[in-house]
Amino acid sequence: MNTQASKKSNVSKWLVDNVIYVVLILLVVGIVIASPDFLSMTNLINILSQSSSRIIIALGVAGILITAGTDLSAGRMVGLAAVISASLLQATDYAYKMYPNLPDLPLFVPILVAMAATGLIATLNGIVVSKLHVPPFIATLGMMIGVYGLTSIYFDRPPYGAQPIGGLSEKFTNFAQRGIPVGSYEIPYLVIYAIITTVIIWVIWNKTQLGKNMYAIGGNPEAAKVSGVNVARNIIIIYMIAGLLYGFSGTLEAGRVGSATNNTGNMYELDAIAACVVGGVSLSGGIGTVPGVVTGVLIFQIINYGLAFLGVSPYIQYIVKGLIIVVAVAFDMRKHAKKK
Amino acid sequence: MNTQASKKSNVSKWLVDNVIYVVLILLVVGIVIASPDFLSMTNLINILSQSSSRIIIALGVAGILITAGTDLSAGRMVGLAAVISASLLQATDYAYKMYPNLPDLPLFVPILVAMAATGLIATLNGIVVSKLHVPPFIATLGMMIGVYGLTSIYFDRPPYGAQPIGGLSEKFTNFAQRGIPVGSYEIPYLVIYAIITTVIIWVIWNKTQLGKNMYAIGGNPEAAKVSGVNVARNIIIIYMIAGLLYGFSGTLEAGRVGSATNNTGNMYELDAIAACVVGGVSLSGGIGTVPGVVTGVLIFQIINYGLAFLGVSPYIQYIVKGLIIVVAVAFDMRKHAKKK
Amino acid sequence: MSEASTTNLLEMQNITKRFPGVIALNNVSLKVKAGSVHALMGENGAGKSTLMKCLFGIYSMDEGKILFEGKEVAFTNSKQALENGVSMVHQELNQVRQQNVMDNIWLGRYPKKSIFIDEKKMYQDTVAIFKSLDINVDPRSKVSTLSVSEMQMVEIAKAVSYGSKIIVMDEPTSSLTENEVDHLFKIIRRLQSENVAIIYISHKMEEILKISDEVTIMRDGQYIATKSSNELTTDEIIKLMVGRDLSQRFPAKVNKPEDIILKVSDLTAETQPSFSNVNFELRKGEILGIAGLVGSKRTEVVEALFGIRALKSGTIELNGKVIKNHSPQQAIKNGFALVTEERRSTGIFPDLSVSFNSIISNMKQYKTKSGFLSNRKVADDTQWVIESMQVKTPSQKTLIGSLSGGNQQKVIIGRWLLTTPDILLLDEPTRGIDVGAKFEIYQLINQLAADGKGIIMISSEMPELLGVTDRILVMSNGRAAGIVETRETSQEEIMRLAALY
Amino acid sequence: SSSTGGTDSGKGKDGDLPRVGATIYKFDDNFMSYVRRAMQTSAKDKVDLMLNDSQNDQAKQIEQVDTLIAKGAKSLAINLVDPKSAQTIIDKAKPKGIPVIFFNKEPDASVLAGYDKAYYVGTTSSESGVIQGELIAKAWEANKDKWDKNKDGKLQYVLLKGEPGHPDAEARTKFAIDTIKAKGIQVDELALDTAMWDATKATEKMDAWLAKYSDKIEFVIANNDGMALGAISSLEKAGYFSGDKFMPVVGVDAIPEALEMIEKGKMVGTVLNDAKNQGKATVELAANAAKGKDVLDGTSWKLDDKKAVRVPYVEVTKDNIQVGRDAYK
Ligand SMILES: Nc1ncnc2c1ncn2[C@@H]1O[C@H](COP(=O)(O)OP(=O)(O)OP(=O)(O)O)[C@@H](O)[C@H]1O
Ligand SMILES: Nc1ncnc2c1ncn2[C@@H]1O[C@H](COP(=O)(O)OP(=O)(O)OP(=O)(O)O)[C@@H](O)[C@H]1O
Ligand SMILES: [Mg+2]
Ligand SMILES: [Mg+2]
Repeated sequence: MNTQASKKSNVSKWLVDNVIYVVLILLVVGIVIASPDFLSMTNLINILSQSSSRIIIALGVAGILITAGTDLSAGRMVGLAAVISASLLQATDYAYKMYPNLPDLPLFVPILVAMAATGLIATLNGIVVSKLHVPPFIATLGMMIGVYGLTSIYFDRPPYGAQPIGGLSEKFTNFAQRGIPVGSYEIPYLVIYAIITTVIIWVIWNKTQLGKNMYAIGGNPEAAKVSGVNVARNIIIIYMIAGLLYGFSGTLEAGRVGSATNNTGNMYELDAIAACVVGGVSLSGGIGTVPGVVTGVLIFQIINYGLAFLGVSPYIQYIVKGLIIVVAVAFDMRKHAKKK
Repeated sequence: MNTQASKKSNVSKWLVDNVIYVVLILLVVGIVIASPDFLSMTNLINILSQSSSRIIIALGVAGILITAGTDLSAGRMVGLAAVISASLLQATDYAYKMYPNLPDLPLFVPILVAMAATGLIATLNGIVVSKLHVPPFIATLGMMIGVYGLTSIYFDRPPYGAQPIGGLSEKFTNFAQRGIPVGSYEIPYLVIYAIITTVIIWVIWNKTQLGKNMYAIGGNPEAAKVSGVNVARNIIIIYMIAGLLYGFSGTLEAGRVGSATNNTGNMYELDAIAACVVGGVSLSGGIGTVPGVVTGVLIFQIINYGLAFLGVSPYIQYIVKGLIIVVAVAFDMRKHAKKK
Repeated sequence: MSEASTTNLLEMQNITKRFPGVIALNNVSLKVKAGSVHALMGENGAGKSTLMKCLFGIYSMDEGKILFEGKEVAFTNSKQALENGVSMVHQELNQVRQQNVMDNIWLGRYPKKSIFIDEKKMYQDTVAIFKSLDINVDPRSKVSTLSVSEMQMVEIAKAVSYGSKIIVMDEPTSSLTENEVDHLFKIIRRLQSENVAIIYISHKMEEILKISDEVTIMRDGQYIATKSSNELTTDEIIKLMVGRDLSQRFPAKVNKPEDIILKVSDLTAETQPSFSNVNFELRKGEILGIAGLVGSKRTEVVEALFGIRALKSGTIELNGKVIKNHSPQQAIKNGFALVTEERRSTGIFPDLSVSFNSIISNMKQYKTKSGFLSNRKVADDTQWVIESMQVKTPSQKTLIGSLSGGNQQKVIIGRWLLTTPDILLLDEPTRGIDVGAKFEIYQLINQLAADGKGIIMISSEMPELLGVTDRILVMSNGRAAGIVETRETSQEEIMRLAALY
Repeated sequence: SSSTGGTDSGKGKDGDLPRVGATIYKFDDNFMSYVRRAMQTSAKDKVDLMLNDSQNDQAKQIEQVDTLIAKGAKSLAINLVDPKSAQTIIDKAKPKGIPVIFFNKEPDASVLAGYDKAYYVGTTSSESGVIQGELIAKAWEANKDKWDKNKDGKLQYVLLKGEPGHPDAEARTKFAIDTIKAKGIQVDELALDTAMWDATKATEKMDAWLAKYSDKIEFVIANNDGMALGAISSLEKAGYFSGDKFMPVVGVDAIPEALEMIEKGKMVGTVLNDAKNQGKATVELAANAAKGKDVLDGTSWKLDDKKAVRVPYVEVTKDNIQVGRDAYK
């Protein structure tokens, strides 16, 4: 009797603790019931590849959230990186090149330039937050507005003015659009980049001092300081890493879409933050895991993809999406329900 | 000697404690130096009337922020209210009426209907936050997405589809666009509505139990709970009041602009939250004053208006705006800098 | 002791309360007579606070029933408890720091004039309460500007102001000085004369015997015994609590002070009012106590040594060399460690595990050659902390926030011991810790000193200072009033010095 | 139910019809909402039209194309968010041999040329600007004596721009002004600022400009009617359109409210994009393509040398207001 009861309570405890994975599964089951042909390799690959660049962004944002910060400028940085990398990787024979005389650059140069730019900007965010003690919401809101101005200035220039930057070199689009053939399918490179990034971030969070410090700072900044953590330096590094991730993700976006404008990435931060919270990251800091974040993004993407696949009318999609987010988190909150 | 020193330190303490008012003055002085004709009655009236509906929104958001909540759905609720009230107040002889057979309604009916709708939605936010313990960020993000869907469905309908709802009755536009003549100028009604709202909110925050509870809940929810405060009920009422304010503000927006779309109000919440923070409201709850919020909104509006008035290039405007926000708050933070 | 009536005002019968993974209360009973002071005792984590939270409607119990004035009650929230004549001084200070004192006192029951709050009445009533309780705090000052002990007194005044029939006081004296404790006792006596019952939780034996009429003892979530205080001695209580004999309160001293390792000269803080011109020396293997009234800036002195607080002037010499501690990192590098006074705000990471809380200051030790942290070393060190500090925790992964206060404190001391410091700064290290654990901590301190570490220990408990230290620095109003040899001094001399300036 | 739901999961009576996947760059764009309606009307009983809202986000659109292909679309009707992304969409469709009809936003000619099953239905982006410019020039020449307030023979204008970088905003801004100049009229730009297509922002920008330039402004040019309406609201507040205080305002789109303003004399004119025919042509081409027929089969449309069906813009002023009215019938 007793062991059975405790087994049962163990299962229900596991369910409560892992609600988001349950939500993920329920979602898929629900969609499959509504439309059995949802269960196909193509859909799986589509969802994974669509989630990839979002996972990379979300992992950057999540680190910042865990330090009890936030980053509203993430989306705009993605846009900046997209515009920079696209402008440096237009096909040499394309008629409307931003830099008509630019030679064909090796792929890694524009990626590094874009990552350097966003890394720098994010570092500035970190400095403003940790040294000037500006609340992260405001620091990054200011940055979000400022970076948009900056991107627009870079983007809207002679000779062709504010034109979407297209005509990307094949090398670049292949990098983001192709994949490794496996049987009759292709595993998109995007998915592989996302996996590699996820592993790296997992190691940083779990196996390095920086990771532990990140949790400490978010959990109790005063205690972290007294415990000998250099709070400011660690915060700056966490923001910087996020910036590098945005930069990488931005180049992937440009490659994936085949063009970039100053509007690329707009509002990505909201999706990223929401996905993190759905994935169990606490907005008050100190709590969050890599698998949780990845699951949060997947849940979002399955909602997006699934609703479109089911052919739900676009406006209804908004309502359903809003509802699912709230309900998923409401269930997840039950594990924190301390009282009673 | 001593008294002089202490006088001096009093002045500098006052400056530090009231940084936002200083920022406000510096901003005006800066713009006037760049363009002396900025100093005119017309500009003053313009800025005040443009700030009016924003002040009303910001006061709603501020109450929620003080309870350590947030409201991302504010802007979308403004949009819903704008669309509802506009649809009910089209001139009877307008050719493209949403409800061709609707009689001429008295002004207060559509205002009340709009306020009831947003009040209800906001109450739902409050319930989700306080009863289901969904973090306010997610609860209101879900609502923001959902309300947009709802507004779009209401808006994008036969006979005319997704068209701005215009042709508002003169009664309505007068209500939002006219004013009381004073000398050769007109004090816009908008400003008067904003002042009345501000006074009411000030009284609620400072003179009623609800107000004190609001601060207590934001400052230390545990303390409030063990002292017998019905935390959930108070939170719900605070959200509801915010909803009513959004509703009122939404009708003013429709009247002021003379039309409404499902995109009216988009992103107003970000501006409102930012204005609150600039005005000294703490995002972690428990801190904030009505004059601070009003000043925060004015600072934002002076930046917006001033930069447009100076004819600063649009892209540079973004950069300057981002910069001013961060710098203003960075200065303001110095008052919290615990000196050790 | 006053004559307590014989009827039971409160009966808690067979209360059981489970948390995920722990049975916090197992069939516990408690009977409290009207007009009596009933002490509730037990080690850290015994379940005292949990029992009171069940009474007060903060937790709902899984089994059992509560009779109050003969009627069965089950408060589902604090408001009901307060309205029915039960009030409580909470173990963790529960105040809205951004608001002022009177806002806090009347929170949840503001006096009103029509729909508005009657500020004038609020002020007058607060003044009246403070006057009757002889508390000297401005009702209009912000709580965040009060000292910890003033906050504590305001909490007590608030609980009293409900005019309840029973008042629970969960470690009310943890941050009070002797004078204030006496003050509190006067208040309790008066309440008792008004037939109010008090449930009094404390780890301070002297207080218990002095104030209480009856004592209920708990251990590991279970009820052990209820006895009249007249029949009890300190040793008996300890035996019941710990489950074994603990013949001495303080372990025998084994350390021997050697050469001077730390010399502090003319230390003055940058932002005044604070300490000024503080001089002292610390020897290897020595335990130096710091005594003083609350507010005498003891904390600030150790904070300055640890690099948290800026100095205007003065030097710190370590082994004859002048050093500068501008930040905790520097201090740690120089072999300092600091166990802070306010566990909750500057000690624990409540949402993180016991393991994390143990190793956070010692991270460099766990780096392997590849630069990553070694799970095994982390687990080993956590285990060392749990075992050597005797931390009661279900596992290394348990969130520290769900441990009892005393166990949290042990983890933090363990955290710092892992860094193998040369100089250990302990600010009220035994605050809120039960006698058994205290003894263990004293032993540890002794052992560390015997191993050649220099230890500075701030304490407001005089017996502790006299029992553990070698010398005592007495602070008075930010200045060093004198340094005394522990063996040759007395409580009276220390009190005299503490009041010198 | 509402007209917004266009998509069907493929069950029911549409099940046997060929599937056409369509994306609209932004569902609630007032012009596209008409195109959408026309598309739905034309699709009835002809094809199973799967409509998607790309929410003004090209990345989202790319993803929707993936979904549509996964759902078995036989042809695609794509209203690009960002015209330079056409290649990416073709790269997805081409390996599966799915024909693509781009509409409303024109891809580069070279991209269209690169895939034999790619076509375009719509206007030339620059045309709305050109027509707006012509309209302005015509009106200015006719009313010069009244409107040229400072009598310097130059047209002092303020311009409300849409979202910077948006192809329409850029094209309309450039070509409207270029056209005016090409007609030999000298212009002076007093102010140019973005109001992000938004009426509220337009009102506020106009407030500031009126305060600064007051009667120096001789013309208000807006990239769309929404912003024009916002400007009118500000102008009314400043006392325009009552008595003989007047300000010429022009927009683009010919939304009902703008027609009303034109009729009331508060707006000089606007530019009508022919939604009905764009939607109709798009669906007809897409339906033919889905069935594997020649895209023009059984229709009256003509392809130009760039594989494009051109649906012209129309200028709307008080004189031909009925043209605008008819668009909403
Ligand atoms: N919210 C909670 N969740 C899980 N476990 C809890 C919670 N609150 C208390 N416990 C556990 O219940 C037990 C009793 O804790 P309680 O705080 O009542 O002890 P205590 O006797 O008051 O100790 P102390 O003297 O240290 O205050 C402990 O094992 C503690 O870890
Ligand atoms: N007005 C205040 N505002 C904020 N913090 C304060 C204030 N006064 C004191 N503190 C904090 O309270 C703690 C105790 O202060 P202080 O050093 O004056 O007392 P102490 O002699 O160490 O007393 P105790 O032994 O109780 O710690 C310090 O950490 C100090 O920073
Ligand atoms: Mg306790
Ligand atoms: Mg202290």
